[in-house]
Amino acid sequence: MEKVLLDILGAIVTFLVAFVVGMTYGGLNRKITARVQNRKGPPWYQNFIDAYKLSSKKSAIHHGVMHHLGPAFLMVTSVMTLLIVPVLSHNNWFPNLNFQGDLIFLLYIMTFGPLGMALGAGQTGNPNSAIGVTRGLSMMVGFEIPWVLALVALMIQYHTTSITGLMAVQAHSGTWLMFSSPFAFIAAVMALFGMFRYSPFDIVGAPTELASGPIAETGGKYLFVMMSSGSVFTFAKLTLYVDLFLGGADNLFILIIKTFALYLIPLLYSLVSPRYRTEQAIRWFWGWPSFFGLLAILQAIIF
Amino acid sequence: MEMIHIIFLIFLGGAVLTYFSGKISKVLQDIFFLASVLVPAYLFFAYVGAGREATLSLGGITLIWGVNHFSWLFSLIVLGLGSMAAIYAIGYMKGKKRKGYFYFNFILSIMAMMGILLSIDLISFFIFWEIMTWSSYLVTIYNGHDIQRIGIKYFVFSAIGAYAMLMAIVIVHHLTGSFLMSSMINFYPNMSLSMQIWIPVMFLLAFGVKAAMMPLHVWAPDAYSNAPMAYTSIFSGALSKMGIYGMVIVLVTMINQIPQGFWFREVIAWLGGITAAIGTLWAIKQDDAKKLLAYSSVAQLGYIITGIAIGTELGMLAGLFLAVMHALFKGTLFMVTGAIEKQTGTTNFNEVTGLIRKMPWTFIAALLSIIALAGIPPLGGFVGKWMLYESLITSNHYLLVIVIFFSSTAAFLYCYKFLFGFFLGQEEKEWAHVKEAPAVMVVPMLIMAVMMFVLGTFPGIILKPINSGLMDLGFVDSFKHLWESSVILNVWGNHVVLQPILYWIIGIFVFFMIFLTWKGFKTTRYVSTKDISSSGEVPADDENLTFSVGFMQPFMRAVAPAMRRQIDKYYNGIADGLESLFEFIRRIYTGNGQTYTIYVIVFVVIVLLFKNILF
Amino acid sequence: MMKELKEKIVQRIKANFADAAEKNDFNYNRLDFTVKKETIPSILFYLKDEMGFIHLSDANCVDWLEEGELELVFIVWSPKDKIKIFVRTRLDRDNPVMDNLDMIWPQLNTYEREFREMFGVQVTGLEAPDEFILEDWQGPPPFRRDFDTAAYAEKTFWERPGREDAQDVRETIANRDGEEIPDFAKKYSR
Amino acid sequence: MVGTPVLFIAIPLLAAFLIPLLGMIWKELVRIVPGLVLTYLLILAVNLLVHVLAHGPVVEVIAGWVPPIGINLVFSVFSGFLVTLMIFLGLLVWAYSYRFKRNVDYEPALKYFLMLMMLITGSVGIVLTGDIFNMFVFIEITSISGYGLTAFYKGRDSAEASFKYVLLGSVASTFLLLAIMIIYSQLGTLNMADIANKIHLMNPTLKIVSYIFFVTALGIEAEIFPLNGWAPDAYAEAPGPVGAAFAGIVVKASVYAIIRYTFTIFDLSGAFNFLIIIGMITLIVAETAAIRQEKLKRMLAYSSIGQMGLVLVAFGFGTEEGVFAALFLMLNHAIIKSLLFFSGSYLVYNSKCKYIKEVNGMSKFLPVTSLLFALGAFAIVGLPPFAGFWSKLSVMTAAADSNMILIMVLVLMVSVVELVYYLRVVNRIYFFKKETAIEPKKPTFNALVVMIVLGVIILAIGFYPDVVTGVLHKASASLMDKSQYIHHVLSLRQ
Amino acid sequence: MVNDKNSQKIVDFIQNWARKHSIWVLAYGTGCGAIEIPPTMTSRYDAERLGVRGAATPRQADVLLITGYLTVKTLKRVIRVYEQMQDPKYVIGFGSCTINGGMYYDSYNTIKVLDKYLPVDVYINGCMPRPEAVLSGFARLQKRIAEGRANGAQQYKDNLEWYRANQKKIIPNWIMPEYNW
Repeated sequence: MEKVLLDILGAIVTFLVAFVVGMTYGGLNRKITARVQNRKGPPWYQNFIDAYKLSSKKSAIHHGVMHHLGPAFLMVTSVMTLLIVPVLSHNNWFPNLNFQGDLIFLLYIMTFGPLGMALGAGQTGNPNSAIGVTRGLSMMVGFEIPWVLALVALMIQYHTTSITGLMAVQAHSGTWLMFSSPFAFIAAVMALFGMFRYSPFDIVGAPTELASGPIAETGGKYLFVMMSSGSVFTFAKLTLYVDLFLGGADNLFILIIKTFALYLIPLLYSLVSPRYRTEQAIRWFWGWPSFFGLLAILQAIIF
Repeated sequence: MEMIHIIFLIFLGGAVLTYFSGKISKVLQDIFFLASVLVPAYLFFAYVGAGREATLSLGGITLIWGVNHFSWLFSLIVLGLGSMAAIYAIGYMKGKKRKGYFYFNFILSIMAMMGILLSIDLISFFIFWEIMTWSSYLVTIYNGHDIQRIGIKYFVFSAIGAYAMLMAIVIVHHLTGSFLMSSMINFYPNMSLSMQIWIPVMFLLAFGVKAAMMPLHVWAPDAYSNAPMAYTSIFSGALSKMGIYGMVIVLVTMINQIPQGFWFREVIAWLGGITAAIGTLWAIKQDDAKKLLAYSSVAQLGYIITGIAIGTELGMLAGLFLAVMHALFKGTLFMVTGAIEKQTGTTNFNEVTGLIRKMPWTFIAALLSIIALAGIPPLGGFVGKWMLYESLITSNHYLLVIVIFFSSTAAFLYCYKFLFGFFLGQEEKEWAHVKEAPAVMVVPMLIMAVMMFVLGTFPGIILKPINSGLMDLGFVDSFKHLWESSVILNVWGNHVVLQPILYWIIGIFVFFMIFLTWKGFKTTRYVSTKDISSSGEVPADDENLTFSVGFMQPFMRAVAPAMRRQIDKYYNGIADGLESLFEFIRRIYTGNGQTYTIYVIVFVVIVLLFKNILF
Repeated sequence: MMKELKEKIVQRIKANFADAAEKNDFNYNRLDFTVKKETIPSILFYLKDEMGFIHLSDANCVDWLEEGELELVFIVWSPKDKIKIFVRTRLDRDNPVMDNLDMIWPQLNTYEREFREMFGVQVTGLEAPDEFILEDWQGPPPFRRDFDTAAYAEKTFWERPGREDAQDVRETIANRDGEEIPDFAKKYSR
Repeated sequence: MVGTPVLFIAIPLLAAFLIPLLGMIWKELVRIVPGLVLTYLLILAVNLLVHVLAHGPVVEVIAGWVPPIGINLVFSVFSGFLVTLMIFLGLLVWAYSYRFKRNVDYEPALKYFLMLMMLITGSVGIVLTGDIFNMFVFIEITSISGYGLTAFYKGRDSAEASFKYVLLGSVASTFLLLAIMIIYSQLGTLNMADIANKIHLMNPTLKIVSYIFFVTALGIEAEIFPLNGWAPDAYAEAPGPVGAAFAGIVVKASVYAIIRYTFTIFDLSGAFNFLIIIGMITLIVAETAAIRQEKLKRMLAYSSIGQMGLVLVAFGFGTEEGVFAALFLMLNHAIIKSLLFFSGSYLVYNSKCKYIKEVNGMSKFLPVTSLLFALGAFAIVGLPPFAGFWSKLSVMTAAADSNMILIMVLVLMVSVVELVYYLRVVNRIYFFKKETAIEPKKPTFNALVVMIVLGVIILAIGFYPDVVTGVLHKASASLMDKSQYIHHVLSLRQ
Repeated sequence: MVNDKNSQKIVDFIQNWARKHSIWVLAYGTGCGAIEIPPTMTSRYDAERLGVRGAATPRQADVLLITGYLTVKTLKRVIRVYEQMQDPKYVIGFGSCTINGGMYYDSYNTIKVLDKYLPVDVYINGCMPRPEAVLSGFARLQKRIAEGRANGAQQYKDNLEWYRANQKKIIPNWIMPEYNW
């Protein structure tokens, strides 16, 4: 019982950290984008203000139960991902659910939320939402291929399907997997572009074309939950990448440096890229990223 | 008179009684129908355990029936799903024509499947196999004359498979002098190499047809989608598993005995993987729910085939677990489709929308099955998928795992399409009158949905019989070593404890559910799906705003090159070529007496010319 | 060259349509015919099918209030000859009726809806929704010259007070907000 | 009451001649007498068969001349089984056509039953006789009544069909006579057992030539490709029950003759392979031709030819298992094909051209007939648990035991073709909408009874094949035992 | 705790502060004014530094920016969009046309006084207002929000009948769903 309580406490702490860091990254994203575009840009805490404003909206509408619960589905995914990914290597404040966190489990739980949210978006009856959802799901099939290729390469190279196992490998050998399995890293990072849905892969929620797609009917507290979930998920994904490829982190400071460095890659790429159509995006993912993924598997088999 | 005899007699007598009682009273017919499915099911589970045998001597051949743990597992699928589908069928068939015909074949199918599972000798195996084929064929063409071609395609494929099996059986009989399966298996290593290859190939042809394995799957989408839905749920859920059952026996007990077996299994595993990918891609393209589910069945059977073709313990566990799960969720999904067909009269996604508020229970069943189908935790499908990936990776099938994963991810597309097409989207005026399906249809669906949930948390419930079945086939006990009641492990020692995951998922979900519902509860309101932000436009009542035509267009464009080639076309080409050849042969009979006389003379001359060679 | 061509076209049309009153004093590549209402479909068909005037540039309506007539003008263009022809006809203003012509050029459908809505021309046989641009329109056809736009607007929509004397609002605003009007701006204020 | 084999020839022949006379007394007697005669014969045959099963073959000498000089009749298990089957089918055909053309007038019925009795007489005679010239006579009797029955409707088409039959039949007679002449010139005897005893003395070339002539002549009657040009037309144009009679009686007798020549009389080593080859070709050509037919009876005719091809293949294995399979196949074919002809002719009763498409949607009007037709179709393609399955299984087993893998593949592939065309018809009956304005004809009571009896037999054999397998095993054993046959016949000399 | 007046004040203050600094704008580009929005948002004037940001749909938006004249036909849509927005919400009338009809003062189909139909919180005058003016308008709106005076939505809710009457006067065929909160 005590363990469960501690777990819950740890989960709350982790959630808060992830929320703050993720929101900050979102704000920094806007700031950096503005600076690149020669603007002053909003303050770095702009996302917090937006989130608070959304949560304090006096009214909200929904189109039915699934729409009502869609954000909850999304949140489950974010939090579960966060809880399964080991945040810090040796720290009792983040005990989480490290049950030898399994990569395959992660791959599937990460699709739970999008599907739930897609159901919510579907129930709105807004055609734009449905179009956005189909684009999002299609794109997901696109980037999952290099991502899985990279993960399978890691799994077969190091004979483990758990994140902690891979972290242990890095701790033991002293080299980050990013250097010992470079192709897997490249493929995984390219897949990350798709996961973040930043430009050029932002056709899912194209604001002017689709009226922001899946969330077209969502406002107020629902949007708030989605926004926080997105922030948490951003942090969780970045932490996962850091754990897998960058050797994990011993304390929060290093973690933030590493995650932010990683975050800059898709962010900066997005700033100089126009938008792909869905099928172009899918083919892009099945092109070079998958090629690197196959190279990674080859490397894993040979070495 | 063994209990097995009694069970078969009840099936047979029940089928006939059901057929004829329809002339007296429809209610009586329903009662007879239910009884002749449920009573044998009860008798089987209550009185027939592993090790029971019964014999019957026919035509100089002794037919032997018996149960082992492995066939007991499949009997669970057949009778469990069969009972559910039977209850469902009562509601589904209400008010339809030719009920007796349907019930008769339904019962016979179940009897045939049980017969296949209980058969110890090959002849009764074949007999029941053929009975299963024709009874399912008769149900497939239940819906009328438009599907004559489809039915014949199904029957021809089945017949080719079955005849290949018959050949194998008689060759085995020639070689061993016995029709017993065990003697075939024991004699297998002593056969010549060509026989070692051909006999499994011929068996696999039969099983591959039923299990809809590429490239023998072309009948499946049409047949599954055109049979009445109450039947399709066992057609896809249980009947296809007979192919899996046979495959397991052939692959595990026979092929494993020879060194070349590795390549065999490799080929089958890849065929399974390709089946999964192709089935998934085609499922995404479909606009009709039945078609979609049919292709999806093909894809899911591909996973199962891959799992059992890998042949490791974990692979077998995965394949068989997925087989059970597939029976559950695909059975439910076909029932859902049937319920919607019953209530609305169509199953086309482009026509039906927004039923979620009209058919909530059906939606819940569909949602749970879809989550299980997609392999998303915490439902049962995930456990199977997890084991499948683990087994693929640990047995060094690196590219296959990518293929499987691709199809599994792409499956989300059709999963979503199914849910969206029927339940979500605009609530159109056209369907305002739709009511929830009657309880007799909804309850079986919900029972199965709950089963999926339970199996996701406690996979041990079903892994236990699977394990004992596998031990019957010669595998070592994998309890504690690969699985526990709610834990699954892999050979590297990584394990997933499913219960805490479930609790966490439910806990977080409930928390945010409460958060969303409670926060500003009074100002949260429901608005109709006509009240959407479509650039300020107010859609009229009869204006259909639902987006469903060309639903997955972008994805289809991306994969268009892969879908240009259809195996169907090649088969059609062969069929057309044969028909014209037959037409040519037919023209030998010119209808002219003089020609015929010339034939006689020519025959005599030719035979006389070649007499030294002939005699 | 151009003159000969135009002459030829005029001859052909005169030969076929006796009532076509021609006005041919333009220097440009332009011809002008006025015909009776009944001749309109046949002449348009003839121009399109026989003489290569396959393009409909415009169709318009002119309100001749003083003469009590509405004039329809169809402008067709021949890409081959590079000549445009105005075909005019007059309708009775009190009872303007014309035949549906969108089988000649489908795009005429749109113009006909405009005639109907803006000029009150009855187009017999036109299949199109009733409303074109004006939703919920209650007044008379607004493009007729006897339609008093200002009066209608005044009657239907509110007028903001202060508008009528056309006074410069900037001073008011400046006063209200305590701002100084810059020197350069003062010359614009009255 | 154990009769003698001669009764099987004498009684129906007598009845055939008496029918016109009796008809003068009371017209209805024309219809009744054949039935009584056939019933009596059936009882006789069953009794004799039981006797033969217990005590060995009965050989009867006609007119006191002992073999090899005189004519003898042999009622072994094999021939007895076939005789019983034929008479049983004859009875069914009679029962089916009892009210046949009743309302027209007396003359057709007279001719019909007369010729039917002659047909049965001839066929039974072929099977029972032990003398090759006598066999020739019986074949002529059979053929001539066959010509008459084919031309029964007196239309242009039936006359043409009958003429083709006559044409080929006369060719057959010629070849048969030639063959008999060769044998008689070489061996100086016409008795089968005697020939079999002396066959090694014969000039090998002439032996082969005579065998070829025999097979050609009998092959025309037994519908072997390419000698069977008459058959589709004759089946299609003759009345429905006659088709059944052809398939169940005439063809069986001819096949019996071929088998008797191949197994007992000649000792040619290549003959079995020859049977397999021509049987295989017949099977393939007939079944593939059947799939493209537009007329129902024509389709059934081709199917019947194909089945006979399969029977020859099974005989061609030359093993006891093969013979057993062939006999089983003959039995099933006789029963099932009769059912198909019986029910099929009601499905297209009133249509002019008997097109397959005219059976569309008949199940609504003729439920029982349709069901029985479907049962027959399922049974003949060999689906368990119907009768056809067991014969197919035994054919396959026999083939496997003879190591004839290629034959198995071909036979099974052809079975798929067979399946397709039968299913097409069944689907049309059940699932197509009735388009043509043809008025369906309700089957008469006696026809219905006959069809149901056949259906019950099919189901009985299917569910419990042991009812016939015992007899069949004995029959095949008796055929295989050549020396016993010779011994039984020639022992009468002493 | 929420009932406590002082704490309510604090909460209000924080909420208004957040609302003030996070303005999501739905620009309803009915007239020529739409062309002034891109410069306002992009590098030259950069409205995002004030927290102003475009919203794609009315469900997410805080401010409805009506850029230019409204015909009867577009008014219908604008009312619809406004009613779909979530509370609290504000309206900015942009350009002379929304104030008094501007150059369309005597047009037969253009409404001239927007605040008869929708509760306008801030008007930005000019024909066209330049981006500076737009920014000034946003600043004014922020000021009003911070002071708690930007209560157009409340006003609309309270006087719904009056607004409805006005709207229905020029839109006789009223087919829109009722505004139900």
